[in-house]
Amino acid sequence: MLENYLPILVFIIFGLLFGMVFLVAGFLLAPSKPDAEKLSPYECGFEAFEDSRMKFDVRYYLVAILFIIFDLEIAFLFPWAIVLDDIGMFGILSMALFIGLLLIGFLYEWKKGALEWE
Amino acid sequence: MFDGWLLSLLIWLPILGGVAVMVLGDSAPDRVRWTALGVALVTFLASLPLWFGFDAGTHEMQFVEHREWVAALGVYYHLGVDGISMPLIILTTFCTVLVVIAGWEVIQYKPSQYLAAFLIMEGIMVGVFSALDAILFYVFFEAMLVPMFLIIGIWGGANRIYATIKFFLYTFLGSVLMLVAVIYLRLQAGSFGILDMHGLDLGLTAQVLIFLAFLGAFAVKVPMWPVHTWLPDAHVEAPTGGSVILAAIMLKIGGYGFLRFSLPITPEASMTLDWLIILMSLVAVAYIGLVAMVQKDMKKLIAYSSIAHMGFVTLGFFLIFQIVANGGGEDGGLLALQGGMVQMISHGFISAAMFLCVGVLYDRMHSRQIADYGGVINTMPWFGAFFVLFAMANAGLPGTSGFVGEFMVILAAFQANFWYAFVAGTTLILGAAYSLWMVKRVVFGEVANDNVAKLEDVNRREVLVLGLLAVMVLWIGLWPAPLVEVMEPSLLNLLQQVTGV
Amino acid sequence: MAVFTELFWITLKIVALVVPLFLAVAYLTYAERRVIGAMQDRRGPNRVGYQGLLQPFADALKLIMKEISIPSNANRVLFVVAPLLAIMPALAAWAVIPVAEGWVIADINAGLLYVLAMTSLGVYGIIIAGWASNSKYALLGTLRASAQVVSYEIAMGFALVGVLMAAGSMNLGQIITAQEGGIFSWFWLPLLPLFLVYWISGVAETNRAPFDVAEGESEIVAGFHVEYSGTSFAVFFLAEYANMILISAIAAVMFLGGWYSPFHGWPLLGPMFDWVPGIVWFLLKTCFFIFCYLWFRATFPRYRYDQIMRLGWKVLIPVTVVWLIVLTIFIVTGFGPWF
Amino acid sequence: MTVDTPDFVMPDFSLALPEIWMLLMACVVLVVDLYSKDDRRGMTFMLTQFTLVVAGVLAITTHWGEPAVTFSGTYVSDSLAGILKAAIAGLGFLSFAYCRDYLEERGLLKGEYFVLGLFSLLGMMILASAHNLLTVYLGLELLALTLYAMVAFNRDNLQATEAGMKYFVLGAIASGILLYGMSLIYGATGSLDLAEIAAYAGDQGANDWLLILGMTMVVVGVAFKFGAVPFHTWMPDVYQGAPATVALFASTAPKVAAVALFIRLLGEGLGPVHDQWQPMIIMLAIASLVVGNLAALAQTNIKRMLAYSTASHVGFILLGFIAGTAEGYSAALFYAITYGLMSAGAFGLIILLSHRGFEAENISDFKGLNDRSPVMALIMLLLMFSMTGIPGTVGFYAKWLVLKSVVDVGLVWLAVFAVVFAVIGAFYYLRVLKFVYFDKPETEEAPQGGSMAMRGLLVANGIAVLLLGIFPDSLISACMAAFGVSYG
Amino acid sequence: MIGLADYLVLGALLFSLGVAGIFINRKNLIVLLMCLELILLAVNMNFIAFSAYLQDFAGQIFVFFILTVAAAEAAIGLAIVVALFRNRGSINVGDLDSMKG
Repeated sequence: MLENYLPILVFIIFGLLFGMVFLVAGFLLAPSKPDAEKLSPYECGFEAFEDSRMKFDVRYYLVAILFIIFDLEIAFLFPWAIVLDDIGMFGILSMALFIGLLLIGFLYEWKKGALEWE
Repeated sequence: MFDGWLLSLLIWLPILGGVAVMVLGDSAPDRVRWTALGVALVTFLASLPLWFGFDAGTHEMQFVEHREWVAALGVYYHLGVDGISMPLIILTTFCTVLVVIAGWEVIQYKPSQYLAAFLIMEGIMVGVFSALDAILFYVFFEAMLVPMFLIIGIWGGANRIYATIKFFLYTFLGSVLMLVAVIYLRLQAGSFGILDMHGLDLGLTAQVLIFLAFLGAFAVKVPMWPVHTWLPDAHVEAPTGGSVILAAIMLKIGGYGFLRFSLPITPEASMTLDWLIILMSLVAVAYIGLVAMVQKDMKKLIAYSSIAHMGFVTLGFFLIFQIVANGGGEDGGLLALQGGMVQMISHGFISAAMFLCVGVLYDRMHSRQIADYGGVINTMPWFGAFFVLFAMANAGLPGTSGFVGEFMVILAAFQANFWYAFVAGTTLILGAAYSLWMVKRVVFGEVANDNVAKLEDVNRREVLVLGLLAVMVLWIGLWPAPLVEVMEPSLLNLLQQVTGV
Repeated sequence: MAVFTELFWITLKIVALVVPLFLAVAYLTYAERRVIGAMQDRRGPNRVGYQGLLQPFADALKLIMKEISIPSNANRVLFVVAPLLAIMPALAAWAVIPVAEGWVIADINAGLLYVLAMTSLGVYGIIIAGWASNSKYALLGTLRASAQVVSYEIAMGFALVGVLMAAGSMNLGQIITAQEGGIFSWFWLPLLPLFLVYWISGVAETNRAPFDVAEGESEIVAGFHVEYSGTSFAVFFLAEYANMILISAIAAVMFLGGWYSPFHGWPLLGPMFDWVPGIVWFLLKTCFFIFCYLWFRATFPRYRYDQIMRLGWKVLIPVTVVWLIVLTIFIVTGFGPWF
Repeated sequence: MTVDTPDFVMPDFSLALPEIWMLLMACVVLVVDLYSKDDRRGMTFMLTQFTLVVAGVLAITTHWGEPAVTFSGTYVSDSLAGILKAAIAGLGFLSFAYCRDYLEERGLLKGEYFVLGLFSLLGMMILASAHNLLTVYLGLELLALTLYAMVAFNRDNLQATEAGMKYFVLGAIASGILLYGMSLIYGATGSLDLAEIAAYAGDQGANDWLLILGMTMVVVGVAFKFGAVPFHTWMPDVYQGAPATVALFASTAPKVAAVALFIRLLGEGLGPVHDQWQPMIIMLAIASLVVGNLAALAQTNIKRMLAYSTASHVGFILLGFIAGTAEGYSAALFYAITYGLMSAGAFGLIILLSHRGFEAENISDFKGLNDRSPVMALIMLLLMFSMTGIPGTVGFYAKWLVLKSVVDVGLVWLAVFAVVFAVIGAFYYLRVLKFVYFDKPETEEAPQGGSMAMRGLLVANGIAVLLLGIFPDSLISACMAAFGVSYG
Repeated sequence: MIGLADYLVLGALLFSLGVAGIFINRKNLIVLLMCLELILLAVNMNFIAFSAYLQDFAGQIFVFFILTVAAAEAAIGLAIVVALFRNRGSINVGDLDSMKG
């Protein structure tokens, strides 16, 4: 059972290796003549005005948080969906409750404008 | 006929009366005062049946009341009095009336709360004396702190906050240890009934520990040397009424506790440790007497004299073992116990009277320093007469109540050990010295200053209060027999229980 | 020894999968330009080799020879690691995709979960790239991209749950066999709303037009990889196109019956196409989706960012949830031929 | 791994009626609030209170009686759960009742406050009925997570958010430790079911080091949740920083929930290894008594003082657990409930004295309260004396019951130690009263009124403390009956 | 082969790492949150290892719930961090000092 996962491991390593080979090739083959102007961050030709790690809109956080929550709800749906045939009415009712709660939360977000971007 | 409700009435009438007074508020002070006086008087009158309806032929509890209270824990609302507690209850109701009158015009700041505190206090103290369930006793015993804390703290003198917190913490610390002991005793006795705890078969170690726990509670209350230091502070700072209640009744609760708890519950430990109590009592009598001599503040002086006098009480209570051991038998032991009891009652009257006298002066001059006075007799002849009388009683002049108790205890002490009697006897000299010296400096001599010259003599209200007390002092001094007889069966029973004679 | 043998075979399989994949990626870039060119009535690249067929190689060569600049303020380690994190999942996810019956490198039960995990990992590459570059445009692009990707990930996840409910397995092979039959047996029909949601999400997930605000060159130049050049840029580029192919392939597996012929099991047409190998069908279906990618890019104007987010949260997610409920009812009542 | 076909039996939902009701109503409140206008928040408030009243009634009617287990053994319905939940609902009701004016003045009166509170209370209820490590954990986290949010509810306030952060971090560590302990217990016993864990513990007892290690970590986690010293550090900051109403909330019902946590986890699950955790609890109790009381002495901020005083009260509650007897548990339960009542009153007074732009923070803000409002002063007096443990107030019985349970198992020295520190503790309560009664007000300001409802509530609270102090029988009986103890 | 003990050691290491991280880290609240997650992951590791060892599903179910709660926890933690940042302008652990006593 676990052996089935070996190819995956190999594939992941392969993926990383491939990327590395490509990068290394770039470093080796390409010319490298850095200078200060070239290495300065891109700023439409201006000098950079301020530190680029600026504050950004809190809504990005919000999306991240919402994502965490929703993604985990989906994680609950996965096993449930697979054994749907075995768990009968109880299982379906449980999930109905679960989704119901989720929807209430969703409704809340919606009404509170957490999903607005303008 | 009074069984089953009279004691409850005596407890709850003043408490509810106090609440009522508090609710009345300060908008109409006179209405408040009259209400309070009414409540106090009714309570006092209601307490008289205790005296007249009392069966002096038995040591059994009378006026018993026994109800379920905290059934889940086996705590009962169990009240009753015997010859030991009954006089103390009367003393309480009597003194409360005096206190209410004494504070009549003096207290202008929030009189409703002041009077309410005293009335509630009265109910609680009656509860302490009549409780026959250890937890009920403890509840009243501790609850007493609350009104007193406020009385000293709100209406006290300049240093009142220090005094009241000290007072509270001392007594609180003493009593919580008792609570642990009570809980332990419950395990042994199977009930919280005080009478059920009497004569339990406990090991000596357990007895000693319990004894010490009780000692913590009662010694602080009495107060015994060396845990007495809160008392002068509290007295000095307390308003007159507070001092009166403190000296006249609260101190007695300590003595009462020894009789109700320490001696009967832990007789062997009491016997083993009687030297300790006797020692502490004698130190109180002699050393504190000396301390009293050098006081410049009248209240402090009286406070120290109270400690010395209370030393007699504890001395009398704990002499019994040695008297019995020396073959003094029933009579000797009884004498000691009776002496202590009479001393308690008498001290109740005398100290109340002394504090009231100081209060009378303080209300006029706002000073308690002996040095500020002199020649008061010239401007306040009636007051001077009262003051001298009470000072005499304080010194133990024959014919006053002060003499009876002290004499009985000294007499009993001879049967135990000559030296005890000798040391105790010094009080006759010391007491006379500090009491009379103070009187001399305050009352007699030339008019010391202009303030004294402007003094007005006691008014009718004050005469009433002091006069009543004078009557009591003289009555007990001249004819103590009724009081002694009332106590006898209970004390005898106690003596037999404790020493087995 | 047995282990090495096994490893050898696995590697062989991987190479056998990856080499065509890279070719596909290479020619996808070519196809993109040609197709869009055709749609816009122009020719597209046609100089290098016959009809420009060698163009992809020329591009690759050029990229390799370009200098890799690492901005002075950048976090060097993360800057270099980011492209690796982008390409790795885009490749590794292929481990569980059955290109034809039994043709799968790792036949695991949690296949779908694995695919989801890998596609989720891709966003790390974006985030780290944007952060490590220490450049405003990169950071902005990163934020937009990651917020967009995670938003659509939810809708996509819900859509896939629907597939799971219908198939009753997370093994991709079994999901396909659950769709055995002709074009009307496939899940796209009963799960039509989910299918559409999945596909839209898939486009958004790969930051492709019309959801390509993350690199919207008119606003933020090139988004998260603005500071990348040379091969480091090429790796991102590769990852993006590999992801497109991956999403298309998954769509084929989930909704279009994988290797099954559209006429499978039909009385007359079915046997006629029996000779066609499964992989052909699979590739055809995948190509269809890839073509859609290009088609969209040529057709739709770019969405505004708020429109994108609104679409994801306020349209797609509710639609999927509603359809999941409907689906439950279908399953409970045994509706139609599918359940 | 063998795959048992799980047995999907329909559980007996009727046993979980209080939780179902709470969940339903929390959602209803959320939605109703969502669609109501700003000036209609009163409706949310009333709905919340209605929910709690019904929940309290449901708790008693549903749970009182023979124990029953449902939801595959994860949920238990017994008398203990009944009284715990009733207390939780009651204290929740009280905390919400106090909060309305305060929140409204500060523009914090939002539906979320009530929803979070309801969910928090729901978590506590789940905890009270937990019969499985999983249920314990879920209840605990539902309670804790919502509470973090409530502490930081005033999100424009630096102190509130900072308090929320501290609470969050320390609480999360505590959960982590608790959870780690649970994992070890699971590994040792092979089960998450508390009854099975108890059976195993009774069988193997102290021999299984894995179990004991797990137990130790569980104790640490529980101590954190209680706020027992040395895991109390979050409390002063939370009490000070959080809005007063939240501090009120956090100091009432969650303490009862912590008792539930302790009894379910250590009492029922690990009861058989009682002799192993007893010494730890003794140490925690002693530390709490010492540090709580001594640190409270030094405070000038009344909220911080109450926080340290809470730590000392927690010490007393822990004393009740030390005995490990049903009586001890009932004593701890009684203590926690009555403490909630007292604490609610104390914070209620703080809330009453505060007004917009002014928080009654320092103890000296209470100067001359007796001159300003004798009734409120009297209530303060009752509350402080109740916390001290003076008879006539309910605090006395709380302390007494706890001490009794300790003495009953022969730990007289511990009882003596505890009372000595109770006396030290009396000092700072007296200090408050000193300001209230003995000092003159600093300003001639008119008494800070508060609405009639607020004042009435405080009076009721004070009277409750007094009445329960005089007639404690019913509550004590209820607490004891929850454990099936009767006196005699 | 990898045995139960190895998983437990790994779990313990992760756990210690998380706890140590919390106490050593004085700079960044986000790092603190990550340490908290690490603790929970350590617990998960334990549960999974035991679950496999005991051939009992309950542990894995528990892990599922832990994951969920961890997400909720992270959400609330982040929300508080954001609120704190808006008030304080810093997410430095050392700056959490507005209350003393």
